[in-house]
Amino acid sequence: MTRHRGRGMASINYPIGMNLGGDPSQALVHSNPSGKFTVALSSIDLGQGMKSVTRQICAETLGVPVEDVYVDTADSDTGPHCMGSFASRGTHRVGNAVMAAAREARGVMMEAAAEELEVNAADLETDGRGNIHVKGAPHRSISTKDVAIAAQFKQGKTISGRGIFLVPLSDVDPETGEMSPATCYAHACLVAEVEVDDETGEVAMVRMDSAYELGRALNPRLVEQQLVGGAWMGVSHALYETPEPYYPDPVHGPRDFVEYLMPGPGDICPHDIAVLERPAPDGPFGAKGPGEMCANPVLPAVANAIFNAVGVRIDDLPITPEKVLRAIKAQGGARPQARR
Amino acid sequence: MSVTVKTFTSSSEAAAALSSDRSARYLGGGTLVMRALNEGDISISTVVRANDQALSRIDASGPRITLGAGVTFARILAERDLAFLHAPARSIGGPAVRNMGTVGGNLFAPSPYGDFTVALLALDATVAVQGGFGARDIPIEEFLQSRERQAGTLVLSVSCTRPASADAFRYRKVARIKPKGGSVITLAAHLPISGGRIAGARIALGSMAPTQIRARAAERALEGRSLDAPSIAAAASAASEGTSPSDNALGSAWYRREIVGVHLRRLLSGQE
Amino acid sequence: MSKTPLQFRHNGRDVAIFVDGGTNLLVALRELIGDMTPKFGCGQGGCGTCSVLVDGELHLSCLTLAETVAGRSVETLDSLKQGPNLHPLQRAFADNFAAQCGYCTPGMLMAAKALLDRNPQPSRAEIVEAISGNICRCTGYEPIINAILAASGGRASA
Amino acid sequence: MLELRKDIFADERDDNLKEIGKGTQRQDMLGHVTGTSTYFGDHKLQGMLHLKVVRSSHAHARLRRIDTSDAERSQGVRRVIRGADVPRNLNTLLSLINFGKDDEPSLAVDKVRYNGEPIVAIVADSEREAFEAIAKVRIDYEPLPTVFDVEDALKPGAPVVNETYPKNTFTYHDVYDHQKLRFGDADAALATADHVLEQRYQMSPIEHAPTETNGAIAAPDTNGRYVVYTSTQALFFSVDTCAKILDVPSNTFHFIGGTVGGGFGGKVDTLTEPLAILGAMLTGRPVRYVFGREEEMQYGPPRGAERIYIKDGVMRDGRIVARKIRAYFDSGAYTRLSSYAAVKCAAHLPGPYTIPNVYGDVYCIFTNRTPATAMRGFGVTAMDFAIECQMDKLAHLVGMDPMEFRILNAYRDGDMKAHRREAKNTALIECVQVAAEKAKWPIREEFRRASSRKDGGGSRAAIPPTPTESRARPAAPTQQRTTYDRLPPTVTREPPPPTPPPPSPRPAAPSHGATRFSSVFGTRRR
Repeated sequence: MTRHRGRGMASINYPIGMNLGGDPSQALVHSNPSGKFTVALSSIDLGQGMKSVTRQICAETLGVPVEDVYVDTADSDTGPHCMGSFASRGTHRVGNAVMAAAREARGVMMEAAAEELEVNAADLETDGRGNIHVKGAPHRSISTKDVAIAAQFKQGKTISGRGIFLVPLSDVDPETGEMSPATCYAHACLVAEVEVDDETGEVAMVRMDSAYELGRALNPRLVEQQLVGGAWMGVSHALYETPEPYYPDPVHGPRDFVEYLMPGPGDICPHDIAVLERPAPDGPFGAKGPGEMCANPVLPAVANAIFNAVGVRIDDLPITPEKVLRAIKAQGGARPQARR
Repeated sequence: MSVTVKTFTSSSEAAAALSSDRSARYLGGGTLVMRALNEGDISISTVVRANDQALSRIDASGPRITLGAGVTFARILAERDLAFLHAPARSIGGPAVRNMGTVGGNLFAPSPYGDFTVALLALDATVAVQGGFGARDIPIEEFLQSRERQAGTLVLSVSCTRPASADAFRYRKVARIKPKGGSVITLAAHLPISGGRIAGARIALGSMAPTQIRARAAERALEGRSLDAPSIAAAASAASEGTSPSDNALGSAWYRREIVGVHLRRLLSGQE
Repeated sequence: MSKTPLQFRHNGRDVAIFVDGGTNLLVALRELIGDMTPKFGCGQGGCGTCSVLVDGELHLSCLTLAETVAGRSVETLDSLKQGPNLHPLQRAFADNFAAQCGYCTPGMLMAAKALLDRNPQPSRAEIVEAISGNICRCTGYEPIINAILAASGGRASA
Repeated sequence: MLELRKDIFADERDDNLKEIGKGTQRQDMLGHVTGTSTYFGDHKLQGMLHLKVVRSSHAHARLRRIDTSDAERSQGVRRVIRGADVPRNLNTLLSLINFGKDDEPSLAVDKVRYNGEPIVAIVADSEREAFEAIAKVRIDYEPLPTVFDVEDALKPGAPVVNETYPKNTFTYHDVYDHQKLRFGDADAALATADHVLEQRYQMSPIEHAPTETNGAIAAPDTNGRYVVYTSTQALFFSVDTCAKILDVPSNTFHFIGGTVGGGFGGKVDTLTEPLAILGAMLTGRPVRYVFGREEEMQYGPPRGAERIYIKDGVMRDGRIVARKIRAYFDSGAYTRLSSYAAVKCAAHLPGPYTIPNVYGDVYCIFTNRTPATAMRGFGVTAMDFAIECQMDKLAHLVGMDPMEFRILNAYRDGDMKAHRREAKNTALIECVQVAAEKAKWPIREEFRRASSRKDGGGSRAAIPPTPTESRARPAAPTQQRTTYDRLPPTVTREPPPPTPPPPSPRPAAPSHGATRFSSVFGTRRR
């Protein structure tokens, strides 16, 4: 028997937004004369889905279909300031800014509709399909397109809104570290199962099961993208990656994708994910941010699974076959722990 | 100054152009020369090509096979008569690299590349080269040892004897990344059996020395014996003898020495 | 500086350009023809983002000396979409959310097309092999494998 | 496979929403699958020049002489840019939020501090010509001693990497070489714990490896402005950084980006924009500066290495009573963002657990390697690795199931966290429960019934007495004021408790055979 299976777990939390706050983001929302909306941002979509998630937030807040919203980013001449796409701040900070801008735009839209329908704006609601109607009287209705035309050409109103979201900067006490680092936290727990070859030290992923609490999954498909891809990156960090394979000695740095090791499509394993939603009081629709924290539980879960499989603790990342093999040899062979 | 591309219809003209110009490099599949140019290697100012059909010829009909230097790995994989070379060919790059990379280029690929050459070394291949002084055949081991001095010569083809059976030739590339990764170590073993005994054992290793090398101690442990657990164990324990692996981004010298015997044992005993 | 004339078929259309010595096909496509679908990822042959089909075979355009495609047919991602209709692979990639930053997507799609053109019903292992020269840093590969399975009529599950 | 567990915390949510919660297709998907999404590099400009940099071949060296005369005469070269050409050739990224001192030149002038540091930029008609000119730049180096290990860098007599920070540490609050976290009396609690476990953890650097490398294209525009296509992750961060370095108003620039081929934190540092713009300013032509892959891997900033020491006190029943942590962030030769990560890391201690005594010192250290920067999970990833490996060892030590051990120690609503804010909206316990269920990992009924919303607060909400450390405060701040020192520090008022007796050294006898721990292991106190 040279291959041993083991399971390990880890649980984590992760702060949402730039540590200590002080990281504003702004958004502008405006309607064209046909009742189609543009969100202008300077935020960056690196693949995480910034454009898509802010689009849904805007549509939901305005009460219009998502197809009627387009997110335009990033242009420093047209998009208002944003601190940037990092620190899990996109959904939370930018999302809130978009929500605020969309709320303001919605206010104008409802006022304009009220004028057309000759009712009080407070008595109106949107149907999410592009119409505004009197509560309880759906036949007294006007399309957002007609509202936009009326606002622009008849009433002389701009259906637009400005939004900013800022968590005020926290001080840090030099002596105790007392501070307000974040307003909300995402959570996760992950179980990794590995197979360890005790003659070569090679570790293969067998499967992962996880639970992530994210406030709210604004778009479950985008969340799934982050969690699946992020867990892959976690495996990669755990077992493969570094530009300094002999750190702290800086020699033999990889120069290409053959030398820089990341798991290939043949190294991946099944991953079953559960998503929990405990809304953050200050998140847009309760949302936190899944983008960064998704990788974090994987690293220790894999290390703990290796211990369970062969009884060695590797406390140096990445956990290369060499480190595993050295530890097994120092221990005098694999010592599988109780199966979990 | 941009690069000058010289294209010839015959390999001898190309060889002449290559040997007369220190800044000239022969362009095969492009995986080495084009990369060097992309990365700003200004020592190359002339790229030499040859459209000679002979360079891409495969002769796989008889007991001795010949592969033109320009034969790609994808073409080897498409050739049923070359089944014994499919494992090493498949271990090179991804599909695009296999469509481009050539047998001749692989002979020059620096570590951690050059896996196909490990197979050729175990097969006692002969390399046909054309230099400034005409064509000649060089045993592959000699070719590899003098590779630095072969820069001005053009490889025309490689030939080797077909293994007597599928079992007689085995190949394994140990990579961290699946299905495509750089070699931690690469092993190839040619074990002709005569009267139940191994006669002419050849074991070649990649990434165990500055160039591909033969594991002569392991060969000796098998020579004249039958392929059984004791002889395999003896070969495995001798596998690292005479090797001089180095540290690189894919693994350390220590690790390579530790696992070469394990993988040789697994290869010879047919284990995963 | 001397330039070399070069003619080839680009996505079914004949093109004629002049290239500097040593120009690779990726630069020729992007800077001389204006087809921005193949991307630069490494210039080393390691990432596959620049993958194109040359006479139907998957090649890395960054490692292809432009002159070597004279008279040959080069297909890029730009050739997949027929009018308003997405190619089944493009549709499957979208349906399976198989792109995040999108930068590797053109190369992945060309690698997938090269596979399905020869092997319309590949196994999962064959798909894994077919995309093994392409790096994706976002998705973890699973959605890409599922998309190719789906496009070939296979089941999109692990 | 993703399952939405709507049943959990359902009472805290209104799910009556129309667009939120739907798996709507990405706005950018059609562009991605048709190859029409436009990245910075997809902008083709007439007469574009190419910029490449000459990088240091030494990790630490004085620059005696830089001779670019041959390079200037090299064919196709339009401009050679030296440090003196950069209007403000010293910057630190977080100066935009007034944190830290300018410590990094755009182009090195008299000294290089890491292998690969840019020294000279060449703007040429083609990449090939830029490469040819690079080979003609002659640099006379005087090699200096190097330091690569974070703890070596702290030793007396260690080479000074970055003269802005002569102790090789970032300066916090004008006075400290690290960020502190103090909550309760960890030493006293360690002295009375049933077991004490001290361990060392290490994470090597990690490269972001986005498929698109860092890059920018800058071109002169009308009205004396410059349009800049960029791969940045933080558009205005880059705009303002360029405005500072190039000493022009920020509206000189029109930055366009937003569709980026992966970042993961590696495109925050504004690596290419300042020189690309400067090249455009000096030549009047569009200039493109894009990293090659080897440049990206070796000289693009990585997630920095971290070394972490954890010393925990745990009781036989599984309660962790003290956690002491010392962490070193390897910032490389310059600060970039590591200074910020260290504070974030301090805030993260002791992980998502309620531990009544926590002590943390987090350092940002300078070494002669490529400067580090942000990456996915910045400041937390390595610490979570350390904490969660440690948690597994502690569970093993006290003979508890690791899931149950997490639930026992998990933070709950109303608990006081070590950075002295109440825990709210917590959900660690539920995540552990659901993960256990999914993995068919049995946990006992009492742990299945636990809740983040129950049994927190009360005595767990108290801020425990915390000993103060005596130190002489300087009369006046000697360094640039940062956002962190705008208020006078609040000093904890409780008097220090009597010094606990030093723990008696015991032989490190492993209580089980399987593990070899490096230092104090399983020392029983009772």
